[in-house]
Amino acid sequence: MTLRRMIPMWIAVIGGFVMLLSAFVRPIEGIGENFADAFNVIAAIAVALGAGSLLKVNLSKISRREAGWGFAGVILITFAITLIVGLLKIGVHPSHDFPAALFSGKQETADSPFGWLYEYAMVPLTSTMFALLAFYVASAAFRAFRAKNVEAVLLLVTAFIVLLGRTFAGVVLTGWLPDWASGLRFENLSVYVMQVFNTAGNRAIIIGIALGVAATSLRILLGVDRSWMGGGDSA
Amino acid sequence: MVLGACIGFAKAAAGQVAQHPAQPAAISQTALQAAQPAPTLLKESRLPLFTWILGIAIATTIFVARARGGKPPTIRRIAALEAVDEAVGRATEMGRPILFIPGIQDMDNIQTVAGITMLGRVAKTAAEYDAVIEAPTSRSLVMEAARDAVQASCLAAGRPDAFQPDRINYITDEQFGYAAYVGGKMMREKPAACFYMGCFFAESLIFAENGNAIGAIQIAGTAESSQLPFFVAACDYTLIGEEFFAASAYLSGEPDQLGTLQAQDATKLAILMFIVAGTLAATIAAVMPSADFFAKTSAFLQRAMGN
Amino acid sequence: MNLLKVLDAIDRRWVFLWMGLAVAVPILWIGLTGRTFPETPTPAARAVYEAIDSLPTGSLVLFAFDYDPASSGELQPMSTSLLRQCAAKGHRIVCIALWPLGGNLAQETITNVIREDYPNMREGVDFVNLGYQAGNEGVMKVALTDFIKAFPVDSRGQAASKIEMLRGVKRVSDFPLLINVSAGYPGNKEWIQYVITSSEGKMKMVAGCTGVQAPQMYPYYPAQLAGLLGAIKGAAEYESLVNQSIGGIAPPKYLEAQRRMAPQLFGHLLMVLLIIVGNIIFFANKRGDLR
Amino acid sequence: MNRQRITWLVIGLIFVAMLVARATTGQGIGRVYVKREQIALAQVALAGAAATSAQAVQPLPVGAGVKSEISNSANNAFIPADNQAWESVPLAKATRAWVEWNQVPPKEYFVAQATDPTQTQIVLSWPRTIGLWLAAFFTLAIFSFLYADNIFYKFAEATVIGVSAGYWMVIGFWDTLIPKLFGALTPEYVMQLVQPTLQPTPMSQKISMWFALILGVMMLWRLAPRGGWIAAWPLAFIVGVTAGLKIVSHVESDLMAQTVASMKPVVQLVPAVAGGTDWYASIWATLANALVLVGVICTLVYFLFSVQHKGVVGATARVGVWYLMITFGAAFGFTVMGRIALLAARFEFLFDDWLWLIDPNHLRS
Repeated sequence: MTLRRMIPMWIAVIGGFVMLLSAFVRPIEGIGENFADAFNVIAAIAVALGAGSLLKVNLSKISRREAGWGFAGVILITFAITLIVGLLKIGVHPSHDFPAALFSGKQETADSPFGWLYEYAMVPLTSTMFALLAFYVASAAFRAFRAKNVEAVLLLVTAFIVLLGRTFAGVVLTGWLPDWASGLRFENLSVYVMQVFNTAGNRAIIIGIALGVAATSLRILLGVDRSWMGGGDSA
Repeated sequence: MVLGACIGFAKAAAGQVAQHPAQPAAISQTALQAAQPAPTLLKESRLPLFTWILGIAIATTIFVARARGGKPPTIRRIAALEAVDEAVGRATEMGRPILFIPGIQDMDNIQTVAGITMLGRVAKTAAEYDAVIEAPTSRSLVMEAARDAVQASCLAAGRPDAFQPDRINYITDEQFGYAAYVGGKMMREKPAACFYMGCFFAESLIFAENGNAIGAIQIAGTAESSQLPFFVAACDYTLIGEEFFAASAYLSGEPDQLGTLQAQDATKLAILMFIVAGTLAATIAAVMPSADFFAKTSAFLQRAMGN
Repeated sequence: MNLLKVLDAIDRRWVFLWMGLAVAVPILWIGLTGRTFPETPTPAARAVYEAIDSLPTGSLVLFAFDYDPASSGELQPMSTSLLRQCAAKGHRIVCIALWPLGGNLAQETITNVIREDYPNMREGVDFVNLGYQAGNEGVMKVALTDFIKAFPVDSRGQAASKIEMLRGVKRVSDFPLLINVSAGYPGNKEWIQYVITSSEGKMKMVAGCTGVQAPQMYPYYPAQLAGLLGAIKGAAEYESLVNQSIGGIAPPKYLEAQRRMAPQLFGHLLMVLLIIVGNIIFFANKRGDLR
Repeated sequence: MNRQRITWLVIGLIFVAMLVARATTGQGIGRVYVKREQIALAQVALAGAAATSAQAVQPLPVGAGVKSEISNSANNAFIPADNQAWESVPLAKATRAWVEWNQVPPKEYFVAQATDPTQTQIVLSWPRTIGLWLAAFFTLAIFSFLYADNIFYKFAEATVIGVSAGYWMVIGFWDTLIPKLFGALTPEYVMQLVQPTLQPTPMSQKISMWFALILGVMMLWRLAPRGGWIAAWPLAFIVGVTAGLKIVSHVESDLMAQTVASMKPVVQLVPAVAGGTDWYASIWATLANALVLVGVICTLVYFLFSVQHKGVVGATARVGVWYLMITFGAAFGFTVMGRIALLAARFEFLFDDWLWLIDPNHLRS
């Protein structure tokens, strides 16, 4: 294995073991916390790489007059504007407590250009994108929830109960049931499903995931798997 | 070299084990010691946790060593992973790209790491089949890691020329900005195969439904259980939770990686035993308050689980 | 069978259209008539109310706004009612956020509830917004040992160490109650993992979460979670509880969740219908009727 | 002219017609009003010990609509809200003044106009009104993707990518780099320009920030013509450390905690209200516990990898899969709820804020 691949591997192994120990050894307790900040800073610095890629890809689209190069232009313009008004806090008043400090105001202040972009471009666009899911769940349910086999039946019957149990419809449909059979009312059924089957299923999933994470971490920490830093030649 | 490291670690671990073997009794002793507060070098209160992690580590090392010693385990078939070649092959035939989404979280999320590992594997196959792989990312660091992984895979496949960095590009950190891009891209470029491997949130269904609408083969894998239903409903194959973490080891087919899966199972069995024993003890103790022994046992087991 | 044939081959865009109508029409209807459906609170929602109500008046409550406008449609009604109950009960509220935009949402909620309906609560004494801190679980870990270090300044840029109501606060576990409304990571799960688990029962937690997360949160209730509001339904139940307890005619801003239940009802009915029809088609296909 | 074009045209025309109709009836349609707020602050000497980092500044009333609330910052000395008061204060420096425009519900404007048609305190905000209409356009543009990919969606998509990419970089700069990195390395500048109340950073923090800076620069080395391989180091560090941290948190709070949660007595006796035991409830509770236990075990068995799922294992795993399916079904049902709520919120925006068709929050009446 070349030195160029060995050094990163050992950096990962050592870094990982130090963090692992920091959970048990008092003197180095704090370093886990510091890492969170450190990571955010590294990520914040690394956005330069992201910006670089964004510019490169879209500029080349424009220069090559690829299909939809006009939209690449829109990306670049909106990106540049947002970046400039945001980084320079254009039109942002200083905070009322420290008017002396030039940049003490919050960049999202409503009457600043950045705030305007956030409120009238970003919020509607992202939350509408999110809202599209209501349509997609409908078509997914219509297409995929068919009683092909036991598994599918369980899936759709549960969805059914929860869907009805979580609205007024459930109350209307099964509200007439006498108290001794109140357990069969949709709203109660859906609660049972959540507290029994869903709890069991999720518990197992959670435990399984924890094991998976542990194994994945150990594969990295013991240097068994190095494909995360480039596929192929483990071992 | 790494084997050396592992065995070395195993020796060290073995030394440790001599001090506190991973039996409930011993754990409870240590847990008892934890009861007396004294500012010491080590956090005794966390000894159960330490013992468990140590246990998993030892199991891993042992099974890895065994696998290397020529006893590779037999792993049950995982349909989603056997479909990878099929999907890549299909993309090659149709001359359409493969879309790989490594989730929307950053490199400080272990799922993203697992996703990048899978990207490496898929990219290797793609390079061998001479298929084009595209991986838009929503984080700058993920983009860099993905490029490294794919480049290395292309090298490993003997096709260094197949590596096209600009096909692995950064879009935006914003979840739904990214979703909007990927959705549109799918509709326009109609990839033949879509892989969703990593940490996903609400955007999962936007991807899966659009992928379904363009008739792509879709293979998903995530540990976000909130998104599993949608992948299960809308994708052809889904890796559920732990399966997702096992995937790259499975695909690698390397004995020592498969060994780690065996270690996972060993731990799982231990957990199962704890659950069964713990429940039995607790139940008997609850039914027969006089049965002091069972009350003690259940207390033991609970403390061994750090409670 | 013709109808089935049509439905079998139907373009998904028709399904989209139906869903759009199923949600849009009730909104208009409710908007014009102002009626809402009655709510019967489930134990989980009642537990949230009890947890806040059972605290002695004037207790310190930590309120984490871990979501952003994208999911405020579902979560904002919870935050509004939660803040309202705390204010009505006379608790002292400390707002924080681990999501970049959570800080703004906290500020909006404070303006909307405290400034408008509880004007004599003083900022820094009865409530404070410590705003957003980057660092996800990292911040929680810091808060475990030193809360002020985790949230050094409030939204007005003032040193938390100088804020009167935070005098007694060393670490996060000094708050008897944590309220967390969250749309994902970091959120309920992380607060439980890093803070509640290690507070050794000193600290109670009630949570509000989106419908997506609710299923994973149930395993934590009632052990680690004292109460749980799942999705808009949970919000509506809790909202009605708070409105009842405060009495009088609730102003429209405190009926948001209950208003949103009408589109829910019709949306859900449509889904149920779609599933039924889908299966009729499936079986018809199996019997070969559609061939 | 193909079918799709016609469809678009028809939809568009109907829509515009309805819009015009709406705009010309009743209160009209989507406008945003703002209230003028004159901010005037005078800088004064600080009261003793409070005089730490910040120069305190007092709100000062000058003329109409002045913000007269005194900020309760510990750094600020109070002076009576009286016009010339600040001049008499020793060491008083120049005032800083600016105008803020804050959004108000339309009804406030209607009232203000009714009382005094010449008032200029509350006015129509063109930027925000245009913004509102833009927001509405974007909302519809995204929805149009449901019908088919089209130019409006493409435009909206490009905008959201550009704006959000910029947005998160700005947030990263002001909320992470400035307070964390520069706050630790060059506190004096940060205090002077951004945050006068910046807390001194401990040594450990300073070190880790230097460390982060170095790793960050290594990352950026990718952009350099040569030696880009060095970027593998920070990545390796991040991956390794993540592995080290996650293994602890997951084993402790998921693996162990959830296992303990499963080690509860199956038999549960529910005390009756009247005293004694409520057998009916007890049986149900016990049954529920048993079902949970069985579910956890079977599902865990499903996750076994090194055993073929045949015979007993196979059957158990099958039951596990059933539990998984029920879990997923429940999750699906819950999610639908959330998604519909979000869609409802968007429609409310269109009907309420933009079209002024409904007024649930009584903002206009």
